[in-house]
Amino acid sequence: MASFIERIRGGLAKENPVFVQAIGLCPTLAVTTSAVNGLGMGVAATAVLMGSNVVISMLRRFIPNQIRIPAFIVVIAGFVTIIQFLVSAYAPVLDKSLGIFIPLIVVNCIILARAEAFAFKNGVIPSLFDGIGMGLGFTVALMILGSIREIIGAGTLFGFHVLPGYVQPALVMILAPGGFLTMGLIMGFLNYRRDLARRRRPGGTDLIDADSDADRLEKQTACAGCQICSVLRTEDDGR
Amino acid sequence: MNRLLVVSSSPHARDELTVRKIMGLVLIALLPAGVAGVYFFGLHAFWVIAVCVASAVGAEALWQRLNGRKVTVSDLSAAVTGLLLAYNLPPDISLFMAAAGSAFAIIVVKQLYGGLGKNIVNPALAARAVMLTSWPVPMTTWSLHGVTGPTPLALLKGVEGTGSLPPLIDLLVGNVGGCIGETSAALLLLGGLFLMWKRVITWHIPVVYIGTVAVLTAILHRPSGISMGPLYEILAGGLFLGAFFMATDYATSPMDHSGQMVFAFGCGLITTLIRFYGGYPEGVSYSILIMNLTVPLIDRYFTPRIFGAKREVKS
Amino acid sequence: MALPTFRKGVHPPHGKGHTEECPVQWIDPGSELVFPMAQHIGAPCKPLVKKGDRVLVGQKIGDNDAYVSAPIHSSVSGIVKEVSQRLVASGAMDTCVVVENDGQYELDPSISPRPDWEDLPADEIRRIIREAGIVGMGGACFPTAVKLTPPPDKKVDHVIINGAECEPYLTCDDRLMRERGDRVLLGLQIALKLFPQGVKGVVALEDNKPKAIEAMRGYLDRLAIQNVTVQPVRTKYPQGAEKMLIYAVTGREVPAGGLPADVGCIILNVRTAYAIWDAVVNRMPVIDRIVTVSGDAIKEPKNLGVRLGMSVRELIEACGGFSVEPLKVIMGGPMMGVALSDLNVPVVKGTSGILAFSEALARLGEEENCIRCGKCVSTCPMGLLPYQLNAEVLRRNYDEFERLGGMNCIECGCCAYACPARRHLTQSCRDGKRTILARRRKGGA
Amino acid sequence: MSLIAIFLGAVFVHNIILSQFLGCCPFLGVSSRLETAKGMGMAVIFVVFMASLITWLLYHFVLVPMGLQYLYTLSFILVIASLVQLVEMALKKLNPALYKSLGIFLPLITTNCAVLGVAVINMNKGYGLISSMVNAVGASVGFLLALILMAGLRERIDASDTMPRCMRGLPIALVTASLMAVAFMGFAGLI
Amino acid sequence: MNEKVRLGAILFVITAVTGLVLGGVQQITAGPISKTKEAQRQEAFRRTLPEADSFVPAKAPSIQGVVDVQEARKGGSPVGYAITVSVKGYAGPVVFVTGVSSGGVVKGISILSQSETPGLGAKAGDPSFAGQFAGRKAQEFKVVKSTPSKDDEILAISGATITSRAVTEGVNLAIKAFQQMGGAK
Amino acid sequence: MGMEGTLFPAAVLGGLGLAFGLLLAVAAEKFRVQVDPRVEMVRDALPGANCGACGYPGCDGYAEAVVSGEAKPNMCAPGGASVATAVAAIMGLSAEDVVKRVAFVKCKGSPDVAKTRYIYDGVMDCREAVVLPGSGPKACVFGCLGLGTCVAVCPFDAIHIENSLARIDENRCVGCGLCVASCPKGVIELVVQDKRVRVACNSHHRGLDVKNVCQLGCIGCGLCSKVCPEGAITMEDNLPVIDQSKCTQCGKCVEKCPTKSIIRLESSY
Ligand SMILES: Cc1cc2nc3c(=O)[nH]c(=O)nc-3n(C[C@H](O)[C@H](O)[C@H](O)COP(=O)(O)O)c2cc1C
Ligand SMILES: Cc1cc2nc3c(=O)[nH]c(=O)nc-3n(C[C@H](O)[C@H](O)[C@H](O)COP(=O)(O)O)c2cc1C
Ligand SMILES: Cc1cc2nc3c(=O)[nH]c(=O)nc-3n(C[C@H](O)[C@H](O)[C@H](O)COP(=O)(O)O)c2cc1C
Ligand SMILES: Cc1cc2nc3c(=O)[nH]c(=O)nc-3n(C[C@H](O)[C@H](O)[C@H](O)CO)c2cc1C
Ligand code: SF4
Ligand code: SF4
Ligand code: SF4
Ligand code: SF4
Ligand code: FES
Repeated sequence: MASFIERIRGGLAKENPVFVQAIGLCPTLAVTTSAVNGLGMGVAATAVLMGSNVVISMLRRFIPNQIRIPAFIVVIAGFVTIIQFLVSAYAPVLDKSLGIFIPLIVVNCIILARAEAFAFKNGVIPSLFDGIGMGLGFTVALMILGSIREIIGAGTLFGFHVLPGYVQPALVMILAPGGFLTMGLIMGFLNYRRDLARRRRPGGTDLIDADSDADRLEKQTACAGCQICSVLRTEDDGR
Repeated sequence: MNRLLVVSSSPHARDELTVRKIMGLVLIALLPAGVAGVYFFGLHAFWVIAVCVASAVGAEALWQRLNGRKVTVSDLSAAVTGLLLAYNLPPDISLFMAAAGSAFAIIVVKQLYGGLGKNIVNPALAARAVMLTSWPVPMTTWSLHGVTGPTPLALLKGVEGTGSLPPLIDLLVGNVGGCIGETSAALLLLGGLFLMWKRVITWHIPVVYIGTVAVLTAILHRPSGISMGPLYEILAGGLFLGAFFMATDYATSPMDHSGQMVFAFGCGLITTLIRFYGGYPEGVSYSILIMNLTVPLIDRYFTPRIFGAKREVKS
Repeated sequence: MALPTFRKGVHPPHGKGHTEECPVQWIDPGSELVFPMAQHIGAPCKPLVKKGDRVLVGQKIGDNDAYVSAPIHSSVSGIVKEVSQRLVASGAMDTCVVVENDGQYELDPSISPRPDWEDLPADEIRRIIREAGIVGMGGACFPTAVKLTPPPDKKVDHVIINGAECEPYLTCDDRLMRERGDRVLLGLQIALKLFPQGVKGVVALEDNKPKAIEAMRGYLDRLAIQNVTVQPVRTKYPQGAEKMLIYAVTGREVPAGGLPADVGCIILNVRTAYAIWDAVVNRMPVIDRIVTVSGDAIKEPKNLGVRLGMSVRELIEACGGFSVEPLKVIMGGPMMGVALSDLNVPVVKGTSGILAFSEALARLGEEENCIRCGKCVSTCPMGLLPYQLNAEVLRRNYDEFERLGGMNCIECGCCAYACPARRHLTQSCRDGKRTILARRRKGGA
Repeated sequence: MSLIAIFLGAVFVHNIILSQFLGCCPFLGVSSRLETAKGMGMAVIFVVFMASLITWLLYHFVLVPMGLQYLYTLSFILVIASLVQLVEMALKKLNPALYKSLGIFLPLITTNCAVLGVAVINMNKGYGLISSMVNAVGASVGFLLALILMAGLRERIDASDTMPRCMRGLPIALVTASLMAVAFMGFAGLI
Repeated sequence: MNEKVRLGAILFVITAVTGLVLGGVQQITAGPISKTKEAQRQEAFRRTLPEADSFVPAKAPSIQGVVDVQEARKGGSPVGYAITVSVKGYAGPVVFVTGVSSGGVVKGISILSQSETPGLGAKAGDPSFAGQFAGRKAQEFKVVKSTPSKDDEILAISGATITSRAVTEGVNLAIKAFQQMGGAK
Repeated sequence: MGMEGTLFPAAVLGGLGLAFGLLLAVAAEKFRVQVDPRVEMVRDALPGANCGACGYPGCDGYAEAVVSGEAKPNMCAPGGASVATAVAAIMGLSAEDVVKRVAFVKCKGSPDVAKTRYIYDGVMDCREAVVLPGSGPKACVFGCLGLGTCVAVCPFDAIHIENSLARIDENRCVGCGLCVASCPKGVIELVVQDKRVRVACNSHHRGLDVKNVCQLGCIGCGLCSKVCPEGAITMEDNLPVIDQSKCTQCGKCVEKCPTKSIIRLESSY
């Protein structure tokens, strides 16, 4: 059990897909105009992630290496379509506000990345927890972004007024620039905390852990996380 | 002689202009237009100016202190940013918004990039655009002598039917609705000429910018609204403030004169397009902001010819 | 009427008022004279004398067989005290011959007027110039004999005398033209003889020296010289840089990386021309020169005629010493000169001035962020992007420095002068050029 | 709406990145150098065009006649992934020079929202074939524009030696994207 | 058999199974989805004409912008029309329903879809703006920016005059359609 | 509907899947380009710091070089022994022993013991300062200027300026040598970390000239070479050179040196 909790903790903090790995940025930025939207998107993505992780880990012996990527995509897209059905049947409001970004869950690197990096190599139960962990991490990040943007941009949180009436909310926060800005500032802040923690640590201990700017930049290049690209590139070299 | 001599690389002489002197001269050049603004729009305008400058300087000092950097507010660049932001705000804006905008300009647009000269877009204009997006109503409510009314450009555009166009002379002295520091074309021109005389700016950007707008407004026609001809178009709105003081901002304009002219042409083109066909009555801020984004590319392709070298395409 | 000039450049306050009306005053050296064996571009000389030898005025004490080199001559008579490492203006220790002055100033027997000088063949003139140790006295110290031997495929049609003296404070060339302009012109005549018929001589000087212009025109008339003109040019720094001056005078651009001879020009400093005259007519090698001693920390600024090898301290003392404690002492002009860390360094062939500045003038100010004002770009006479060269060098991106044309920098200092953020632009260009040259040398070897 | 309006609207007014948030990952990941940005932008134009064309045909000639519109997500992504991979393999073999400059970006594009996004937008808006193609080219040219501007800016930003350490890299790139988006709001209402 | 066919077959199985599943889910959810959609539509109609109990499609006059007309009935007899129009707003089309009673009174408007700026144009559906139409005589409405003084004046949403104008324009279209279909009885 | 509603999509999708699966399989066959998969594996084993310590353009470059046999598996300094072993395993080689080497600054001439010739006014960067007369303000032309050019290049934050001298934090230094290449004075050297007895002066000047400018400078007296029982020290150009393969760390030279130019580094250094 401990390792399952570990997986969930990892998704929430150390390997947080949004703030640490910085992947799946489009939905992250586009739908977080309010906390509810963030939550909705997060839940939708989590559902897909759990489903695809489970199915892929079940099928991992059946799917040959060479066609695993198309197979993953089909499975994921299947789940996405199901979610689309469910949302439009039972949550029409969410359907409206998430709009095009529900089908786009398909290309969310997080999901493909987990399929490739985890589900394809692990059993069903760990994969499920991995999905939950990563999904939770994604959801929490989206909710944080959504909350910040909603509070400053609309003066509300989950629709309730939280700012005193005389403070005019800054609309820009729930528009496109606000998305980029909030994300950038949060990442900057997290880096600042890391740097601070590192400076407090007396002397570097481990070599690689003396993690340099170069190292960090390497990690934070938006697409470095999922490795799908390199997987696809070497597809035909297998065997 | 017993103390050690100072040794440095040549040259051992420096021009008298320092960053601080330059910024001081800009402040001086801006002063008359501000006085006119306060005269026409009332005391609140003065408070807006004061709050913006104080907030900009305070934000810069605070940020630098918190980050353990050298506090460089004495170079006056933060004051210039604050002042220019104030000049771009409606006279009745709330002081809280003014202060927030000013702090945004300094911290997000300037200091996050490393401070003076490192910012990629004009801090005052970026802050104004963000404020316009955030608080569209207060940012587009104009008053003159305590009476709310449309700006000349809004009238030209025909988005607000009422009111008659003010005469040219009012555009020159500044007795029209608009942002605090943008209305008095004559005093802005004076300030601009002063800066040219003092070698702070060169003619390239203002002349090409204003010239482009003049030519385009002469050729093109407003699809709706009133066409008053180029002279009226260049005097109305914030073109003079933008052309002399904001498009010329060192940090966000190209380095070489050739690039500056391309930049200014782009500003003029976009300004006219926005004014005539776009969603806003005024296009100066956005056109400068948009062209700011192209500065690194312009700097790359428009460089002086190296003495004795044949002109070749650098890449 | 607009005088010819070049593009860009700066207008530093010229400060020439201190000394421009001071006639050259010749002073005698003290007991010890130091002759560095490297006073020119090219191979350093090897000492020809050893400790204890007696030397005479004008006697060759150092030479080298290399093509690009120039011999060194003693400027006094006396005993060689030692041949050792001494501090020189560049701040390094260098091989020097130290001569104990006996105060006799006994001339070397080889030195006597040459009556037949007008009939010398060109090659003989070149040999004389080399033997006299003549190097460019405008500061670059390039051996003049080499310069006057352009490759045969270059058709020289202009010999330009550089009297621009665009450096602030310096007036030594101004004084030389006013007082001895005739000899400068005769030196030019000799140089012109080295080239085919029809080559034009031009004396170019900035219009802030009206008296020198007048004087030179007067000498022209008096000597009835036809093929030489006096060409005033606009006062602007660095008007005296050879590429800029050639452009102003002929409208031609020396190609990047090329030499003046590529556009048919040879350019000589006034004092170089004078030295040619002296060597050819009087068999006198380079042993003395005029040095402007000026600056706000000098009690009585003067133009001094001095024997080479004297120490900077002696020159300053001859001007009454310091009026206030100097913060900086410069050998050369304020724009291109070398700041000294010690006053006990010898005057050499390229020393045009000694300037001492007090706190008020010498503080450069603290370096700040580049504010991208573009002043460096709009003043660099070479059309470079100094702000970017500076940034690339500071990031150790020397390849980019080279790609941006940094090697064309003439180190004139216009950019750093104009920079309101007080960035040390010229210094980093120097670093860039030096590093790339070192790299090329390594690559070539 | 005229085709020109669709095109200009897609490039400036509804810029795919700066106002629609599609394709953010490559926008931030491949914009640190101008040269790579150009290559990426070109590759995106090509792929978006091809993908829009094929998905349009698929939708209107297969899915609609069979009443299977709801399968669009699955079939679009399948088509796009295969297409990209096919193109990449072919390019690698047939034109290695072009592959070197464009090909390395192709796989990155598969998981790029912009490609699928444009196809879905074309479908949602009910564009005809020509309009879809114009919109596709406009959107991807808009992508190229934003990417090139961003790359230019980032080269300059990366050279800043006084920037707070914690902002280096992605954080400042996001702030820059934000300021770009603010500036692009000036185009609002033009079309 | 060779490798290729095997791979193809496996992919075939995966996709086919997915298709099967999706088909199944679609079957199950198709009902609820269309019900939800219809319910939303009906809800919108009802909001604009609260007294009606059913809506039946009617033939719409061909006016640019009018997309759908429903006849509202109460107990079988017509009580008005719910007219759906689509107009160009600030950031895209605004689609909404206007309810006009047979007596020629605007009963209300309800937004179906819009992509206006949140906090600005998106307020068009709020009672503060939309509510202004309810209960007024069907006539040509005009947008003003200061407190309306005449019956045909509608106060613009502050900061969103364009949206206000567009919606008002749409109401005017609906009224035009209403009049072409016979007008007030 | 019923049956049809579920079979139809299955057939269509299955058809699509089959079509593309076959297409890709055929294409993969047809367009195959052979790439050594080991490059990818080596690349994965590397730390990915892209520091360039190996002398190749980033980790990718090094991976390719290793696979092509051009580079040895033990050249990645940040990765240390573990990475070297991993890379060697992929390549089917045995990793040679990786001795940890670290940078060392051969100068102790802080301002209180070494003379300054003038006040420097310019870019605070050693490489820039050496273009000035006398190669910088320090009277000893061989000594560390302390303006921190090396600090800026070290990707591992292992150098700091203390008391106007560069000082290496051996815990962080991975021996990449970037600082060595960056120092215009050539005062940094890579040494084997375990060898604690080191020469801490870089001046090749004669004893008298050294004495004039620095109290702690090596005067080239040669006592160390005489006292060394192993004969590990030779004098070259006025400086002792320790042959570390002979040196037993006995420290006799350290005791004898009159100017404390040979030191034994405490492990806490
Ligand atoms: C290898 C070399 C060869 C040169 N050859 C010539 C030459 O043939 N003719 C000439 O006029 N100058 C020659 N120069 C000198 C330069 O053009 C230039 O005059 C010298 O560097 C001093 O220029 P400055 O005083 O403008 O700095 C040569 C320089 C070098 C380094
Ligand atoms: C920036 C700069 C300024 C110069 N200014 C002068 C000057 O004012 N007078 C002068 O004689 N030489 C000046 N020179 C040197 C000339 O370029 C050139 O070397 C000299 O005139 C050639 O004559 P010479 O070899 O006889 O010295 C300057 C060089 C540079 C790079
Ligand atoms: C971010 C932003 C969003 C806007 N959204 C709308 C909108 O949805 N509807 C609209 O009519 N105007 C919109 N505008 C335009 C202006 O708010 C406004 O129309 C214009 O300045 C004149 O408004 P007024 O006539 O109410 O003063 C928007 C402006 C900005 C900056
Ligand atoms: C001619 C001139 C124009 C300036 N214009 C602006 C401006 O438009 N906006 C601004 O924030 N700062 C302006 N400044 C101040 C300063 O350059 C600004 O704070 C920098 O952009 C910050 O890096 C100006 C300065 C000068 C010298
Ligand atoms: S870059 Fe070089 S040539 Fe240009 S102004 Fe500076 S010092 Fe002069
Ligand atoms: S002159 Fe100085 S501040 Fe201006 S652009 Fe050049 S380096 Fe920057
Ligand atoms: S070791 Fe070298 S680079 Fe480092 S501070 Fe000393 S002199 Fe400068
Ligand atoms: S101190 Fe030198 S050798 Fe050690 S890690 Fe830093 S740069 Fe590399
Ligand atoms: S999530 Fe949109 S491109 Fe990555």
